[in-house]
Amino acid sequence: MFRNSYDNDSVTFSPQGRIFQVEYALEAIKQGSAAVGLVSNTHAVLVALKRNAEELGSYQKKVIKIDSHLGLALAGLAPDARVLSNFMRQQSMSSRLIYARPIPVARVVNAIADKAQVNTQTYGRRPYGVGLLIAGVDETGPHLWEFQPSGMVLEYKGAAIGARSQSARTYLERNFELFPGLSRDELVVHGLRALRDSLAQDKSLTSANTSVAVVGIGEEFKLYDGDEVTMWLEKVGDVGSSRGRTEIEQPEASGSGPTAAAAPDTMDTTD
Amino acid sequence: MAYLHTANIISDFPPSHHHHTSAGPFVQHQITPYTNNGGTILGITGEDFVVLAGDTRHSEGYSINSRTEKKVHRLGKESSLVLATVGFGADALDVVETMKRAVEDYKFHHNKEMSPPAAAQLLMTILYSNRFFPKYAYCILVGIHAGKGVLYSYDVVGSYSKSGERRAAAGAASDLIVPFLDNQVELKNQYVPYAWEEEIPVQPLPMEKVRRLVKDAFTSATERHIQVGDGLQIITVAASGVGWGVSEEMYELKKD
Amino acid sequence: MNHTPENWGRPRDDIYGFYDKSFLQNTGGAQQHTTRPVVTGTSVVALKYNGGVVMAADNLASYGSLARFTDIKRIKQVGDHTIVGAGGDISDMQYLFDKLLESVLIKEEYQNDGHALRAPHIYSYLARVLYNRRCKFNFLWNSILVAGYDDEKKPFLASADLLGTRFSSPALASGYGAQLAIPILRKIAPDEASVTKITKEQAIEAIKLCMKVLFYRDARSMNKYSLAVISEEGVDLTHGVALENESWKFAETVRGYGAQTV
Amino acid sequence: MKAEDDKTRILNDHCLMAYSGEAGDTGMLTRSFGRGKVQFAEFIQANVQLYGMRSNCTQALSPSSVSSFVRTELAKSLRSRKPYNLNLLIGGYDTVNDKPELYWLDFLAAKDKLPYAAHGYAQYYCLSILDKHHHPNIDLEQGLKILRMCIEELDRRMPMNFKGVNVKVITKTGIQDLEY
Amino acid sequence: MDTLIAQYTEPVYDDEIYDGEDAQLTRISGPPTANLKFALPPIAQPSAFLRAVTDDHANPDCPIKIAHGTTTLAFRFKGGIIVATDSRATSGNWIASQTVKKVIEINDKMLGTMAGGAADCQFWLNYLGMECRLHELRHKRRISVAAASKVLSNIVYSYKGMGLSMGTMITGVTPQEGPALYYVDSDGTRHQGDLFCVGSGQTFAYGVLDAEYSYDLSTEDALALGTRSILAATHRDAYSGGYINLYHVKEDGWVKHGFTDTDGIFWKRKLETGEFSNVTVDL
Amino acid sequence: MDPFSINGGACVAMVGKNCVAIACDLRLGKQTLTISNNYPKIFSYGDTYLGLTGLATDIETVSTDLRTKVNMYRLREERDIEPETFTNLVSSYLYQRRFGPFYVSPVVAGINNRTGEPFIAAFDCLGCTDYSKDFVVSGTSSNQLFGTCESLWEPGLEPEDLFETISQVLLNSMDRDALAGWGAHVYIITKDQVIKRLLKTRQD
Repeated sequence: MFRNSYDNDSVTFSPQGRIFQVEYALEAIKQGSAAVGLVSNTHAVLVALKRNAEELGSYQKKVIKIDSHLGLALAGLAPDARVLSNFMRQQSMSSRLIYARPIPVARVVNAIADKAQVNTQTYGRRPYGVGLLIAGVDETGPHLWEFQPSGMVLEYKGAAIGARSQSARTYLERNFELFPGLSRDELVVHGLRALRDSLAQDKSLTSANTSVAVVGIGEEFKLYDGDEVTMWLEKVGDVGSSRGRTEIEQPEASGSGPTAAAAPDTMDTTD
Repeated sequence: MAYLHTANIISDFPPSHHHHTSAGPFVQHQITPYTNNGGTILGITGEDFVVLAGDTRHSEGYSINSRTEKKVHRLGKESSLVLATVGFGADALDVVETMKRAVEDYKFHHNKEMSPPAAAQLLMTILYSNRFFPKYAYCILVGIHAGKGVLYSYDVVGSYSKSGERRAAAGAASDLIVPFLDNQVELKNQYVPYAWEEEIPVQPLPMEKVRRLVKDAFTSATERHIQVGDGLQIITVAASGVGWGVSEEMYELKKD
Repeated sequence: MNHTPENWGRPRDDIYGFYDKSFLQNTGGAQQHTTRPVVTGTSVVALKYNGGVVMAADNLASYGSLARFTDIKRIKQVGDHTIVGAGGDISDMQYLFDKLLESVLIKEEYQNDGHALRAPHIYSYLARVLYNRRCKFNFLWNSILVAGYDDEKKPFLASADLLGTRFSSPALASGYGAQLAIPILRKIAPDEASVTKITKEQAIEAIKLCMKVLFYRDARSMNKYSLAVISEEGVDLTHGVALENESWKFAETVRGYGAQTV
Repeated sequence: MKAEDDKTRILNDHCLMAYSGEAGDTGMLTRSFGRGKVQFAEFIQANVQLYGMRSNCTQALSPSSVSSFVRTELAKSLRSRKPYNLNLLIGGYDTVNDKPELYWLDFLAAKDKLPYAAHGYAQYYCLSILDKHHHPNIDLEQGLKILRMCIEELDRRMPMNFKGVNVKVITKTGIQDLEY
Repeated sequence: MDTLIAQYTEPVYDDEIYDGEDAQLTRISGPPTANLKFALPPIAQPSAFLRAVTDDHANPDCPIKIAHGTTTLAFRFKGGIIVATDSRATSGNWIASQTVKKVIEINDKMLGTMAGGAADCQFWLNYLGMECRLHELRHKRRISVAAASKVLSNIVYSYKGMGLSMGTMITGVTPQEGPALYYVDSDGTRHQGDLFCVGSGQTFAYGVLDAEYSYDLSTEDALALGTRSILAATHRDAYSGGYINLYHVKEDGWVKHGFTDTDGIFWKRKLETGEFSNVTVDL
Repeated sequence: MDPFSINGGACVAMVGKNCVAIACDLRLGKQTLTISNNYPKIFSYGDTYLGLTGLATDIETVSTDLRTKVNMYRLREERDIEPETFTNLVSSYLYQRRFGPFYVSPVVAGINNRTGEPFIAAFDCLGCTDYSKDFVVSGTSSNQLFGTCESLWEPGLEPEDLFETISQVLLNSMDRDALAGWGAHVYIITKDQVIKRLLKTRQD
C-alpha cells in the first residue's frame, strides 16, 4: 500500500537519501496549471494559465500582488500560496514601515525559503504544496526567483512551473539570450509563447484563461486579466497547442492539430 | 485585558530598566512623552470635491524645526482618502503610517479600496485603542464617497460624527479659523437682507471660493499665531464622472 | 466621575487621587533638564550643500558641569555615504551606535545581495526605535541627525529625538545649536532651492563658524570637534578638528561682561 | 424660624440685604469666618443708617446707591488681608422712581441688577424655573407661587434637609415678614 | 510548538523593534480593538498620567483636551419615553462642535445618550449595539433594556479607575418591560428610574422638568416639556447649547422628532410667551 | 481658577473710514453658570469709549475709578478728554497696581475731536499699550476675534459697513466661546454722532 515505509513524514530519509514528502510536494506543483516567468534588463514578466473546475465556474487566481514592486505566480495548492503571500506582504510592509524602503526581492524570497525549509525538518509538519515564481524590481534591477517547497530558491532569467512546464522551459532555453534587450511587450509575447508550449492537446490560450503580470523599473507591479491581455495574445501568433502536431512550430502555422485524449487534469481544481 | 508589566525583551542584552537610578520595576520620569509641534490643518467640502490644507511649519516652543514638513498625506496611490494630522509630530506621523498600512492591507484582502466611511470608523478605533495613552494628534480625514466630497474630523481619542461634516479645522490656530469658517461656509449669523428672521440657506461652495477661504484662513492664522506659517500645502480630491482626481499645490506663507 | 456643574465628567479626587502636575514637567522648549541623562553630549550641527552634506559635533561628553570625556566621537559613519550624529545621553548614544546600528549594518552586509541601507532607511529605522522606546516610557535620551543621499541621489538630512519627533530641513541643529547655529545656517540656506547655490567650501566654512559661536556661548561645548563632509566620493570624517581663529576680543564690547562699568 | 437663623439685615425702610457663604465654603472654615459675615452685614447696616441720619434724613439711600456702597466695601475687602467670603442679595424699593430693584453681588464684588437672582446651589436649580415662570408684571400672589416651586425643587433635589425658609417682602410701604 | 520553532528560526527583523510584545506595535493588521487590546503606558499609575494630560479643569493648559460638557434628559410617561439632549461639545472654554449627535441609536428599539467623554460614549454605545445584536442571535429574542444597561455597566466597571468618563441613559421598549429607562455611568453606577437629567446642565433641566412632570402627560406636552427643559439648560449652562436632539420611544421603536436650533425656539418662547424676562430686548 | 475666565466676556474695536466701532457681549457668568444677560462692558467717557473684559469686580472698580478721574479732568480742562490722553490715563492707572494688578484687558476707541482721526488702542492688565491701526480684541474669545478680524476686516470701511463687519466678527467669535455671548452692544462712532445698537444673538 505504501510505496515504501519512508514517506510517512518529512524528517525520515530513504536509504537512497531522498525525502519522499518533499518530492511528492514537487509532484503536487506539476498538477497545477503552468506559470512562466522571464526577465529583461528593464522588466520582469509573469504569465500563467488559469483553469476553471467546470465551464460554469470562475477561473482560479494564479497571480498574487505582494507589494507595488513585487508579485508572484503560483502553481499547486492555492491555499498554501495564500499563506505564503500573506507572510510576504507582512515582511514587505514592515520593510516599508521600518526602513522606508521597498523590500529587496532576494530578502523576501529567502524569508519564505527559511519558512519552507523548517517544514522539511520538523516532525509533524508537511512541506508547502505550491511552487512560486516571484518577480520584482528593486534598486539592483528586475529579478525573477523560483521557490520550491523544499526551501530551494534560485534566481532565473526565465523559469516555468506547473503542468507540462518542461516544454515551456525548452522554449525559454532556446530564446533566453534575446531576453535582456527585449521591450516590455516583446518579453510578454515570449512568455506567452512559452506558456502555449505547455498547453495540453487542442487547448489554446484565450483572454479568459491567461493572466499576465508586468513589473519594471519605474513601472509598478500590475496584473492584467480578461481582455487586457488580448493585445499580447494577438502578437503571439498561433495560440493553439502544438502538442501532437508533426511539423516544427511555425509562428504563422494555422489550423488545429489532430485531437488526442488529453490527460484528465484531476488536480486542476487544487490550483 | 491590557498588559501592565514592562515588555519582556527576548534578545540577550540586559533588560534596559535595570540601570535606572530608582528602585522598583517602574521608573517615574520627569519628562512627559508629548510635545506640541504646532501647525494647523483645515478641510472644506464642496459639492463633488473636498479640499484639505495644512501649513508646513514644524516648531517646538519658540524654535522652528523645519519650514517644509507636510501634514497632509494620501493614504494610497489609488485611494481617494487623504488624512491630515496635527499636534505632537511623532504621534501624528504614527497615526498616518498606521492608517496607510491598514488601507493597503484592506486592498490586498478585499481587492477594492477602503470606502471613506469604513476608513473613518477604522481611524476612530485606532485612536480609541489608545484611550489610556492618547495619541496627541488631531485628525481630519477626507475622501470621495458616491461622487460626493466627505470629511470627518476627530478629537484626540477618536470622537467623530459618523455623518461627516461640511468643514473642520484643527491644530494650533483652529480657534482663529473655525469662527471664520462658521461665518463664511455655514453662513452663520447672516440673514437675508431686510427679511427679519430668514437665515441665508447654505449651499456647497464652488471650488474657487473654497480655495480663497483656505488661503484667507491661513494668511490670517499666520499673522496672529507664531506656530503657523512658512508654507501652505493644499490637496484637492475632486470627483470626475465615476472616478476622481487628486492634485496638490504649495503656496508660500510668511516666514516670521 | 465628578458631577459638580463646573467640573462635570472630570476625574474625581477620591478615585484618582489629586491632580499630579509632575507628569507635565516640560510643557515646552527643546531642552529638558531631568535626572535621567547622566553623561551628555551637546549640539550637533549639519548643513546641506550642492551635492552633499556637512555635519559637525564637538568631542566633549559632560558629566553635569564636569568636562568628563574629551575624545567622544559623536558622529558615526554607517555606510558609504551615510553618517549619524547624536547629542544627549552618551550611554544611550553608544547603545544606538555600537549595538543597534552595528547589528543592522552587519545583517545588511551579510545578505551580500548588492543592497545597502542608505540615509533615509537608517533614519526611518532610528526614528522608529526612538518612538518605540518613548511609547514604553523607556526613553533613549538622544537627538540624532542623519545625513547622506536619498534614493534619488539627492542630499538627505533629517532629525529625530527622544520623543520620536521627526523633521527635515536644509539646515538642522540639535540642542543649543537650534538657537545659536540655525540663524547662521539659515542665512545661506533659507530654503531647499538655495542649497544648489552653496559650495562644499562655503558649507564647511559656515559649519566651522557655527562651532566657534557654539564654543563661545555653550558652556558645555569644546574647541575640538568631529567634522564630516559627505560628497559623491564618500564620507570624509575627521575627529579632533581644532577650532580656527578663536578669539575672545569681542568680550570687551559686550556690556556687563568683564571690567567696563559704563 | 429662630431669630439668629435670619440671614438678612434691614438697611433702611426700603432696603434689605440677605447674605450667604460661598458655595465652596466648608463648615469648618466658616466657623472662623462666621462672625465675619454677620459682622460685615452689621457694618453695612450701621453705615447706611448713619448716612440716613447725617443728611437730615430727608432722603434715604436708594437701593442702587446702597448696592454701590456695599460693592465698594466688598471690593476693598477682596484685596485686603482677610477678605470677606459672602454672597449678597440686596432688595429695595426706589421711592423716587417708584419701582422695586434687586441687586446680586458675589463674594468677588461682581454686581448686577436682575429681575430675579439666587446664590449657592439654588442658582443651579431655581434660575431655570424663574426663567420659565417669571414675568415683569406678576403680582405678589403669583410671585409666591413661583417661590414655592423653587423651594419644592430645592427640597426635592438638594441632599441636605431643609429646615424652612424666611420670607421677606419689600414694597412701596416698606419691609414685611411673610408667613411661608 | 511554534515557540519552540521561533527560537531556532531567525525572523527577518529580530532586533530592537521586534522584541516580543513590541511586534504588535508596528504590525497592526486587523482592526486594533477587535481584541480590545488598549495600549497602556507601562508606568506605576497610568490613570494618574492620563489625568495629568487630560483634566482640563484641574489644569486649563493641559496638552490634551477631550470633548466634554452637555445636557441630556430622559423620562418615562404614559405615552412611552421622551429623550432629549443638546448638541454642544466643548474642550475647555472652546466650543469644539455645535452639531454633535448625542442620542446614539443602539438599534431600532433602543437609544443611548451621550454625556461626558464624547469618544467614550460613542465607542462603548457602539460596542453595546454589537453585544445586543449578538444577544439577539444567541437567544432568538431582543435584549431587554435591563440586560443591555447591565452589560454596559459591567463593561465600564471593568475599566473603573482607568479614566473613562461617561454618563449615559439606556432607554427602550420591550414586551416584557414596557418602556424602560436606566442610568449608567463610568463609575459603574446603574439606576432604573422614571426621570433622569445628566450632564453639566442637569440641574437646570431638573428645575424645569420636575416642576411640571407627571406620568400622565400627553405625548405632545411631554415632547414640549423635554424640549423646554433642554432649552433652559442651554440658556443657563455655558457648556450646553446648539441644537436639540428630540426622540420619542414608543412600543414599536423610537421616532426622531428633529434636530432643531435652540436659537429659533428661544426667541419664539421669549417673544410669544414672555419667558426669559432676564434677556433684554431694549437698550 | 484663572481670573480672566471666571466671568467671561468679549470686546472688539475697529477702525473705519473716519469712524470707529466698538462692540461687546452682554454675559456675566460664574464659570458654567450664566448670571446676567444684561452686563454691558463698554463705558463712555464723553466721546471716548472704553471696553473692559476680565474679572467683573475689577471691571466695575476700574470703570468707576476712571469715571472719577475723567470727571476731574473735565472740570480742570473744561473740555472732554481725547482718546489719546485717556489711553495714557488708563495705562498709568493700571501700572500703579503693577504688583497686584486688576484682572482686566481694556480696549479704547474714539475719534479725536481736533484732528478727526479715528483712534483705537488695547492694553494688557499692567497697562502695556498696543496702538493698533486696524482692530483690537480682548476677552475670553480673543483667539476667535483675532481670527475673524484678521480675515473679515479691511481698511476704509464706511460706518454702516463697519457695523456689519464688527457685528459679524463679534457674533461668530462669541458663538465659538462658551463664556461669552448672550446679547451684544455695538457702538458706531463718527465725528458728529454715535449710534448704539443691541444685537439679537444666540442665547445658548
